[in-house]
Amino acid sequence: MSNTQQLEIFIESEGDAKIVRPVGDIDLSGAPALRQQISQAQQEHPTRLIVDLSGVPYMDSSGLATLVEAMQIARRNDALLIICSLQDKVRSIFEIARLDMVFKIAQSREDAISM
Amino acid sequence: MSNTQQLEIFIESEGDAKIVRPVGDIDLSGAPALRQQISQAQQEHPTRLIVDLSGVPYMDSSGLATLVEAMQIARRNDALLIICSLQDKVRSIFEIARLDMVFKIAQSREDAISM
Amino acid sequence: MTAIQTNPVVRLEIASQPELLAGARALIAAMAQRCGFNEIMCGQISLAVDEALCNIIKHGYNCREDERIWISISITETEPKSIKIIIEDTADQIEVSEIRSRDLDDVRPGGLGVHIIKEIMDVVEYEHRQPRGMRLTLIKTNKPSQARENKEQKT
Amino acid sequence: MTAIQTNPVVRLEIASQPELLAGARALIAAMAQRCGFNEIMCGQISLAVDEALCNIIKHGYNCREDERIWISISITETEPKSIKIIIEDTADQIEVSEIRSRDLDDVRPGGLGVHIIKEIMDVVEYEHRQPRGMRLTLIKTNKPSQARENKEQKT
Ligand SMILES: Nc1ncnc2c1ncn2[C@@H]1O[C@H](COP(=O)(O)OP(=O)(O)O)[C@@H](O)[C@H]1O
Ligand SMILES: Nc1ncnc2c1ncn2[C@@H]1O[C@H](COP(=O)(O)OP(=O)(O)O)[C@@H](O)[C@H]1O
Repeated sequence: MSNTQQLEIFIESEGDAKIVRPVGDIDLSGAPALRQQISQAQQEHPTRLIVDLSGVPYMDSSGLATLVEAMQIARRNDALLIICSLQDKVRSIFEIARLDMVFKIAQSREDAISM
Repeated sequence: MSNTQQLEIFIESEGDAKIVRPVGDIDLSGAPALRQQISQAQQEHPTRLIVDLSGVPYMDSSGLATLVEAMQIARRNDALLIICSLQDKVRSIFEIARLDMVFKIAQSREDAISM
Repeated sequence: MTAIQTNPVVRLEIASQPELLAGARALIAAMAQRCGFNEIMCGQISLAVDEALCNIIKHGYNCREDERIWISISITETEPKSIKIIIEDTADQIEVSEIRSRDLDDVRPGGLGVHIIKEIMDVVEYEHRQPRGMRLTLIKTNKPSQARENKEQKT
Repeated sequence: MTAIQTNPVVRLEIASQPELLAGARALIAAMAQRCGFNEIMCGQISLAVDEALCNIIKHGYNCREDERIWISISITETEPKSIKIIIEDTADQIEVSEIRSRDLDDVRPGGLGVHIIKEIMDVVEYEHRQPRGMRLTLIKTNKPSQARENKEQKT
């Protein structure tokens, strides 16, 4: 009937990259948890922060705002923020918001790590 | 967001078996179309009628009623009615309605053909 | 009657059209998920509501498509979480005792909806509304540990 | 104002809680599907509604969770099919001209919702309700052949 999911957020490490992997819809109710997890990952000053969206079937502008904020913090920290593995529906909202050219977006997590 | 589907029904043949393959939700709005397609397939008096539910994520008692009626007609015609490839959610409603023992149910379409 | 005192957080009004069942199911499944039910249970709860709506359309409104049905949904804030769904119509009032499925062994098309609703939900209460129509209250509590027990008691 | 005369077939009332957005989206997507939109478009139409609801919760109700929002949905019976969604609240009335997104080139968190709504829907009309609150009318027509053209005109 519905494949909406309650949001879960996983934090993983690979080499010197920290990976934040949310699973579920990112909307106004889920964005604060994502913001908090990304901010926590950033406090460890990784040189590379990857947000893996493979498990995100839906995102609204609350999610986009969270990612824009994370990118600005990463820039101030001289860190690299890469978003990877967007599902088609989520890619289309990045395009509508004209953010597909603003973020570094990788096809896969492997690409994001070697980018 | 939602994987509800508008119902489509395909009629296929394999040897002397006729296969009715609905794709989408079978509820009060979709059941009449399924009933009509099954009844049409039965008018050709196949010895074996297979209803392939692999593409059906949801069925309510309107769908069950349609299948029970089809089974009764098949019996009168000395034909075999086999239901195959149930998704877990649909299997659970056959169980709730205690129809899992009433219908001939095959795991796969291959099994239904050789049964 | 019920222990749940929460105000309904969601109210849905639909025309009595079979084409609208899919929308009602999608809403119910998403609300059940908010209540922590797993995917199979969310599907079953929306099946129970679908069956109740089908019965109102078929028996209450004799398939007239310009009537209305109201569904209100509330979720308890405390654990174990429950979902309460109240379904109301303005159809002719019938004796509550007449609302029952056929004997399951007497296999024939139809006559399964009320059985399915009762198998799935913990509370299933039909009553007359004032001034007219029927009201059905459905409650399901998300108690993973007791789920099995309840089922065994019932069958 | 609009060519669509159909009575709303579905009315939804929700409390102003972010947790209820998922339910509203599921309902809208299922209704858009009834209108023949493909999966991507159904997702986008429910995104547009989600953005409008977020704005009411954030700006209209300042994140108070005990307020109400009403959504009514109608679908035309004739081809090309359209879905019309009216969203109403009882928040303070603001000048319609103040409802606009930031300049897209000035990248910063937020300020994208209204832009997203306007990109997705064909008609986006804000107005004051009587006696209070705002009303937003959203319409999307399912014209596969013209979809591309519309988009090009707009951008
Ligand atoms: N909402 C309702 N209004 C009037 N009668 C109802 C309603 N729901 C159920 N009933 C009665 O209960 C009977 C059993 O319903 P059900 O188990 O769903 O099977 P079916 O709808 O296939 O007959 C119906 O035949 C009908 O007489
Ligand atoms: N429903 C509403 N009620 C009041 N103000 C609104 C509403 N919707 C939008 N606005 C105004 O329009 C502005 C732009 O909204 P939007 O593009 O969604 O970005 P954001 O919500 O991130 O600020 C908001 O900042 C607000 O001032």
